[in-house]
Amino acid sequence: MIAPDRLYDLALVFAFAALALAQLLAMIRLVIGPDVTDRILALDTMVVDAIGLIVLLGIAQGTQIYFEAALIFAMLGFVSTVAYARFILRGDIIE
Amino acid sequence: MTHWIIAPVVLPAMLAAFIVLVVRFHQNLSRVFSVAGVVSLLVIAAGLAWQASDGTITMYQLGNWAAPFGIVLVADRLSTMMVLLTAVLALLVLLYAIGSGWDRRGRHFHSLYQFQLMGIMGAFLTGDIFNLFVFFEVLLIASYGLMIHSGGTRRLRAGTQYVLYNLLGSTLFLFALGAIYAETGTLNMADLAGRVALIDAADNTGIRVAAVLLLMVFAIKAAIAPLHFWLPSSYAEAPAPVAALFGIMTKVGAYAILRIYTLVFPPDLATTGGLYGVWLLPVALIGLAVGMIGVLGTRDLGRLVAFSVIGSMGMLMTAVAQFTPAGISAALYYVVHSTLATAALFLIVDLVRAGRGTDGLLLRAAQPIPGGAMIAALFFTAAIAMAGLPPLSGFVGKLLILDASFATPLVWITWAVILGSSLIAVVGFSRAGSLMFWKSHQLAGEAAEQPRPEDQQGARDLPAPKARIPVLELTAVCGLLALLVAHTVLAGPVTRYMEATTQQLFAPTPYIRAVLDPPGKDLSKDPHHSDDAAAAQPDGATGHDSSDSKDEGGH
Amino acid sequence: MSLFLVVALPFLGALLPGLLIGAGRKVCAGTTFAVSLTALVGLLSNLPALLRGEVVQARVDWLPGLGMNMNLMMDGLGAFFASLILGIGLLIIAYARSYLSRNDNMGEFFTYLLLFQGAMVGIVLSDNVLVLLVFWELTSLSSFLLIGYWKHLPEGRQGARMALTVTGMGGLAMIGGMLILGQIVGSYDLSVILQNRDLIQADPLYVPALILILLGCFTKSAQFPFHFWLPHAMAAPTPVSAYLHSATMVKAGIFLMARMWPVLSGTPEWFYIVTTAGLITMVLGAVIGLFKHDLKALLAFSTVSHLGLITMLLGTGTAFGAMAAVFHILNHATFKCALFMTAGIIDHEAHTRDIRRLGGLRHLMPVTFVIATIAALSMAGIPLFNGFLSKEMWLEETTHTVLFGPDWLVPALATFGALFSAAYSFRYIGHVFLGQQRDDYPTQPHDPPAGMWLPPAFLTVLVVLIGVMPFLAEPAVRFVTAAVLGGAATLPEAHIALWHGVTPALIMSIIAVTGGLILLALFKPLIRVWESTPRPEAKTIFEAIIAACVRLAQAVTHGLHNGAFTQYAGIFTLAIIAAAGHAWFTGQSIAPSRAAMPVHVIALAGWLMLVGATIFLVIKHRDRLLALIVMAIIGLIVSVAFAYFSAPDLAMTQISVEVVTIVLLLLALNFLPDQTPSESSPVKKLRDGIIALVGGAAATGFTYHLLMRDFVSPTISDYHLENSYKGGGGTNVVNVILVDFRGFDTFGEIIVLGIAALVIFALTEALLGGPVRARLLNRVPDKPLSGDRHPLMMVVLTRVMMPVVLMVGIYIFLRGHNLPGGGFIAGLVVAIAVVMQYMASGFAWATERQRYPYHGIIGAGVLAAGLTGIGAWFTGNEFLTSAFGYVRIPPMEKFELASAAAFDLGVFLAVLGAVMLSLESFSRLARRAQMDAPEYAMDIDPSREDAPEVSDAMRTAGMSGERGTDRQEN
Amino acid sequence: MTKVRRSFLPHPFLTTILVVVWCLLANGITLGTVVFGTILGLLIPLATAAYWPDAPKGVPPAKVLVYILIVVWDILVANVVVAWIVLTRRNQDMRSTWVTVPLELRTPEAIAILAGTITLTPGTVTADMSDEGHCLLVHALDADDPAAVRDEIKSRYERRLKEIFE
Amino acid sequence: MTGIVLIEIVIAAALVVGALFMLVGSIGLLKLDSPMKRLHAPTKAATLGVGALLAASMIHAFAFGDGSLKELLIMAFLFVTAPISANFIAKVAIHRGQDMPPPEPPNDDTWSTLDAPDTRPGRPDAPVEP
Amino acid sequence: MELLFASAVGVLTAAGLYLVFRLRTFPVILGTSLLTYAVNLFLFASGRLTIGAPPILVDGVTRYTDPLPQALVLTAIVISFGMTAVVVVIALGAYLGENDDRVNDPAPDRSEERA
Ligand code: NA
Ligand code: NA
Repeated sequence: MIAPDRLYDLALVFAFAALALAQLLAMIRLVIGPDVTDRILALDTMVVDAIGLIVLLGIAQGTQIYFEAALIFAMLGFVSTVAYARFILRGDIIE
Repeated sequence: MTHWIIAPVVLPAMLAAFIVLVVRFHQNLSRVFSVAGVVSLLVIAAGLAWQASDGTITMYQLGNWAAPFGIVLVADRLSTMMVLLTAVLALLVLLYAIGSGWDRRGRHFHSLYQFQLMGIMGAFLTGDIFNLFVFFEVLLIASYGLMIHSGGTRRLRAGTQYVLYNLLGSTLFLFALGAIYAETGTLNMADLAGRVALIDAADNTGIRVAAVLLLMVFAIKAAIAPLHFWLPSSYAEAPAPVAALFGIMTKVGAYAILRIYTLVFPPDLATTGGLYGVWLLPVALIGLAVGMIGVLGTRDLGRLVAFSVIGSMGMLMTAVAQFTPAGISAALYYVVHSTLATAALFLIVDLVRAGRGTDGLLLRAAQPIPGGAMIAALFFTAAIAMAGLPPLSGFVGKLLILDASFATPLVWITWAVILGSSLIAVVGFSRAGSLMFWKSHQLAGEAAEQPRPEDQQGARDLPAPKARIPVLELTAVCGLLALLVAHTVLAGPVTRYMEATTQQLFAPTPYIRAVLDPPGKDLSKDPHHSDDAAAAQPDGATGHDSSDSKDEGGH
Repeated sequence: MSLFLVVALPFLGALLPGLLIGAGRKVCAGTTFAVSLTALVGLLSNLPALLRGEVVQARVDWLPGLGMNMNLMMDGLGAFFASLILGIGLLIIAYARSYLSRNDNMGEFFTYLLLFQGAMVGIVLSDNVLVLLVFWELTSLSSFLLIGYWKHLPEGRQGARMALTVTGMGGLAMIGGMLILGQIVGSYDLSVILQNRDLIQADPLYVPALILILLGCFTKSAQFPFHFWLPHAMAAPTPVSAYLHSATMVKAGIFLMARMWPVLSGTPEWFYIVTTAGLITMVLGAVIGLFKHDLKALLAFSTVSHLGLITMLLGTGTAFGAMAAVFHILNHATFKCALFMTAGIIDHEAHTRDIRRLGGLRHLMPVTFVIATIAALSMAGIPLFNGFLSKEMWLEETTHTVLFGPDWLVPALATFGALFSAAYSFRYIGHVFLGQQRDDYPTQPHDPPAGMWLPPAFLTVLVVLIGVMPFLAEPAVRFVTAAVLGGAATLPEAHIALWHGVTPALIMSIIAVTGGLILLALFKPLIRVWESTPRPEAKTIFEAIIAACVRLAQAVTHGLHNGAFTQYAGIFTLAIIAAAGHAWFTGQSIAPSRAAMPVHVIALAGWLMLVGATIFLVIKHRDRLLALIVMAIIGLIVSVAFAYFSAPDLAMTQISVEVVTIVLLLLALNFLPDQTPSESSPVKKLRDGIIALVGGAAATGFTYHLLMRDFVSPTISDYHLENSYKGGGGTNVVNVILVDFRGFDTFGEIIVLGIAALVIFALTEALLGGPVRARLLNRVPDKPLSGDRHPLMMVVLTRVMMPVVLMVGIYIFLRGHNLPGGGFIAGLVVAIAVVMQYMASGFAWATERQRYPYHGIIGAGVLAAGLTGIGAWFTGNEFLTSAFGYVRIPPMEKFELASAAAFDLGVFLAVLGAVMLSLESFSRLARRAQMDAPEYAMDIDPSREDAPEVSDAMRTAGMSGERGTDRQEN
Repeated sequence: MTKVRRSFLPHPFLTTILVVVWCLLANGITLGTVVFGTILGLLIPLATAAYWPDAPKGVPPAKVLVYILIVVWDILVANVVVAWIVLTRRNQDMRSTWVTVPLELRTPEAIAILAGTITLTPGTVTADMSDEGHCLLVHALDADDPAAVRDEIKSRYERRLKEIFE
Repeated sequence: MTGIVLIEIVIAAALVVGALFMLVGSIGLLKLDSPMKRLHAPTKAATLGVGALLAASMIHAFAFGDGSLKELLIMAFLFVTAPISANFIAKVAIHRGQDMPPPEPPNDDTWSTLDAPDTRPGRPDAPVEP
Repeated sequence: MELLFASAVGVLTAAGLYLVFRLRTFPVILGTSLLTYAVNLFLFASGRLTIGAPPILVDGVTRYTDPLPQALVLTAIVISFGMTAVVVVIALGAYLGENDDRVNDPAPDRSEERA
């Protein structure tokens, strides 16, 4: 039986590793594409994963300081996904 | 405490913002405010220069934070001289811009002009190296706007390259600053001087690279070969008043070299000793040669002047690179000369451009232009100055530099390049002048079909087409030339001033003391609390340490 | 009269002709004459003192630091030359008054002439070699203007440029020489230099100085091999040729050799260089002169020849030679000037200077004939004319001169030259005036008005007077010679006399005159031989050299500055790598002082992603949209890295800026091609790749080096951490640094942003006002477009999200002083909120509902920040000094009020305004023809069931109705 | 009266959301926070009123709460289901298909919520809307019967939304 | 003490669940074979993944810090924006014909994305002859 | 960790330089952006790398990372954003004028153009 505090640390390590792997897999999708649709999707995923990472960072360091950063990532990730999509759909993203 | 030091920075900035906010739709009001601002700037600059002329070094702590923790401005002889030179140039060029109507050919000319001045003034006055970067960026971005003022594909194309090149330069500047901070842990120039000296000579690679990277940054600004490539097209394509004002921008680079490499990395410093001495003089000479070869090799009058700027910067750096008192005071004399001469030439070339219309500035004959004799005479005068022929200040400057180079090991090469490139410049300028101004008479004569040259009566002095007399433009040009004459006639007192300035540069202790150890500053008294607030809240901030910081952290 | 005034008068007077030309030619010429006359009188007023044995001086400091002072002195030599310059100047002015035609700009001419005169007087009266150089170059410049005076003549322009180039080159060389002399002696004062013969001649730099100074003299005085410019300067109006190219300017080199004679002469170097050059020049000029058909060209080569003669005399280094030189300078000035004037008269009257079209003029122009004959005979060296006397002295001197071994060489060559000299002199008389009168002159010639013949007549009177009564001139010559010798040699005993008995010189003279007559008799066959002989044409060679130089300059200039940014950037990179590498490898370093941090799994993944994305970007950069997507990913990783390395503010800033940048780039990409063509060859790619990798390796190494070392001294940021709360009232130290410790940086930074927006706006205006406008309006999208510009879901979401995001922006602004955030990030967040609205319903729709001018927001932001800074002045503090305190408004808890917040508000506004103005500008570019602002927020709205498609009628109705009622009640 | 209210409180619901958001941001419910949040909650909708010209009529809070709970539950289940499918099912075994959902809803806000709900819940993504807004295009990751999916959407979500909004 | 242990276990569980869901999202992104299928994985799994992590963060804050509900805001944000992002990406997929063509809408002409603007004069996207 | 960081700076620098050497303005601008990333990271690192010590003052905490480089990088990010925006629009203007987005100017001396 693993000690509970050890379990917590392990969970953190696991979470970091899983997120790192998730990011790398998304990165692979970005590289292989094949279409720009997939790449936008990969970017969108990576932004969400990055938010997860920042949250993890906050938990690991026991601080709330990164909260606004995560919030802004969420806002801006959305805006950039829409911007790329609008570019493909309409060319002019703010027409 | 005097707030005058900061006026050359804040006044143009506030004025520019005011013009953007309030009078951007009123061209005439913009002009009035712009001129009034520059005139005030000139008065303030003269006051500062006068104040510094007895060797006083004035320091200004922004935000009342002591150096090296906050940013300081420092007014010594060198910086105030540059500020004054900028103000003088700015006024004359502004008159030209208004007279020629250049300011109306695009939007926001006056705001950008004021911001440009703010950047230049800040760069001359700041005593903090990162703040210098910020002011470089201010003056650069304003220069981008001014350079592409009124648009046009050719100008935009040149502008793209100009901006891209300077983006590389700015990147390099940041690399250098990062290295300097990583090595010394400070950004204040006076503080740097002390800390660089502390660096262990056995572990000096970092600071050496930093010193060289920084020098390269300034070399870009100063258009020293082989980092001058941004200059020809951007100066040639820039609107004339802008190009004329840009005359001072290359000097910002030279100023920064003078400042940093006498204060922070002086030539006798062991850590960085013998570092740039090896190649700065050769590259300065290469720049001089390349510039003057360009004067001969170009096919366009605008580019010709641009190349002469490169040449004159090479000449200037030849003097600076010696890092001797004689060399640097010669360089300072040459700075003033070259700034005024460059500006005059760009403005005169614009008069030619305006007269030639569609014929442009390509070096070839065209029909005589209105007021051609007058413009030719002005060009001749300015070209004499630029080529360093007597009797104008270019010659005096050249003699000073030649005389100073006698002390360097490379004296013969230096002399050969200086004199040889002078000759090339003479040939280039005379060729251009005779093509642009004299050959038009032949064209006119051929048009009149006179068989024998000496009988080409009609061709000798054609009645020039009537045109508006460009009063403001001529005022500006003649003003610049008159200043050149004054610079020549008063060479004695001027060089005495420059020698004293050089002495101040070579004995930086008063500078460092003025910045780091200012007299009459009581650092124990903390000014950063308004008395009212402290009184209203006796348990408030005054006595706080960081232990109860969380209380106020809400919003 | 002070020497200053004598020198200054012509310069000051130069202003008058140009101004007075309006008052008429007579006034103009009269004024010029009066100026010269006054200067001459002023000069002569100093004669008594001079004759008393004093050296007249005038000194004023100009640039004492350099030793360049306006010191003037007049000794015999100076007085002699100055009188010559001013005296002949008077004659030239009188002559030119008649010579110049009504269509010549006389004011301009006399202005240049007086400038030249002043410069010449300056040269001969200078007591400071640097000042002398000033005047020296001024003669080059003024003569450039005078030679090119007839701007319509290509020969004039070319001649002027050639003269300027050659004499300018000499002048530049002389600068070097004079500076060396000054360095040797320790003073640039001529009177001091002249005292130091031994010092100078013993110095190792004597020879370079000598060569450099002689280069100046030879070019100015048209000595071989620089003689070729002088004939081409003959394109100038004849008064110019007479003045500059016979009497004065070309004598400046001679003058200087005479001036420096005491210190430079007497060495083998001096002797061989000067004598040889003089002798060659003398012979060459004489031979070529004979075969020239243009009167002025003949005279020009004759001048070259005579200058060679004088040079040779100075070169011998003997006192007698110097005396002969002085005497010949005087004589040559008189007869040659007169001859040029007669040539001008003939040209003026007969409208040709071609000897082949002349002849028999003696009956038509008797006065001219007499003048020309006397002067030409003097030139030929016929007794009773002054030329004979000095030529005899020269021939005498040659017999004592031994060059390169054989003692007959110099006399023989001299006789040979003298023979040709006599021949061309006779030709000038014979082929122009004698012989058959012709009926095919271009115009029927006759004697000119008195104004034109009186000046040369006056000179011929001198020719005869000196020729017959040499004792009149002898005291002056001896006086001047004494000045030349300057104590370096004693004045020779010899006297100037018509008859010295049968000397070798006399025999040589007889041979020369007889031979000259024979040569002229054989002229026809000789000219055929001459013209069939191939010989180098100096002008062609010179022009070829210049053209080659220009081509070389063009090749260098265009090769280096070829407009290729790619090349510039490559050179930039290599230069930096080289310089930094030099600094690195000449420095020393010791082992790292810090231990490396362990690598965390997430850091490794981040590194892999960053490197992977970057490489992928490089590989796929030609797909521009893909490149932008990858850029966003790199930005994302960098932001996360900032957060990871304890920089939450940076993470937030980086990601916000990233998104705004991407939006701007996407807006731009809409106009640009979607693909970058592959243009570089594999070799170029490899080259670029190698440079890039070297740069990257250098960056890696340097970064690693710095990261592994501790600070040498504690950093200043310890103070910031310590005082952020106490002195700055905030716990977010980064923000306190930004708005307080280094608020001035931030002030500059928001100005940069504001300027950026203004530039973008101004450029958009310029584009829309220019030829690009039509193209923009009629642009066809370059790819298929989808329907549904403003999707329902997005619009609905934005209605809720934008206010929330605005609130987040306000929150981030307010907390920035104590926690991550601040005005800058808040500005970007709010800007992005507005961008969301733009993306939902379109720019036009959103802008119609929003009327804050973005210019105003920028201006207000900068003013707010600046005024906050200025506010500190009123409490007696420095710009940007902050103040803060804690306020409690019951019943709320206390909160902080800081002036830094007002500054941050300025930052906020400037950032917001700048971003929005930039977006607005892009959007204006994107507006195509017939694109109207939509009436509705969303394209498809089922609740708007029976509303027809967007139509103009509805549009108008909608506009007139209550704005915003875009849905029927249902 | 309504007009007066609209002129200073255009979107009471939005104001409520904003006050809650402010309290969440400030991380506490103190008097100062609430007062300040309310001020902002009133000012911001006023400043942005032009962008949301017309709000839907008032919504019954109880029904909204029920709807939210259902959706949250569905999301939890959906995620597990989708995760299971993603991890276990081979691509060719997935019966992914398009589903068209004819709409009875007309209020844009309601349609948007429906579309969002579809995307957030089991194996379905709202892909598009028909050109006049009467139909949603939904993509199902693994569905034997598109009609069943459509019916479930209509009965489980659209019906409730129609009750809330119309 | 046991309370803290319990909380740590809860946090650990939330962390593991959240991380797993995010990983599954990325696995799906990589594994699934058509753009529309791929769209399902990350937009769903990632939202719940971040949600669980945020829940862990909240619990952590309440247990060891000042307590915080801010995370709800991020969660709300992601939940609200994810469908819109998905909608746009799906539109891109449809527009670019990346998946099987959608069926005709039963009661309208076509799907809005496919309602490509025509180029007839007077229409917003129509070019104008110069 | 330091080596990872340093090599990341190096990779960004190399990629940035490579793109700067391309022939069209668009990749060149991307290249300058990459260089900006590189230099911002470098400048950031001049305070040395620290994990878990953001410079936000908290009671009882004494370990903070160096805040000054962060402030400098913030300034640098903002400035380079302004610069990028300007160069994008200038390059766009040049492209719209000539329908050519080459970064190299074939006729800087204008002789060919006029000939
Ligand atoms: Na002769
Ligand atoms: Na495009």
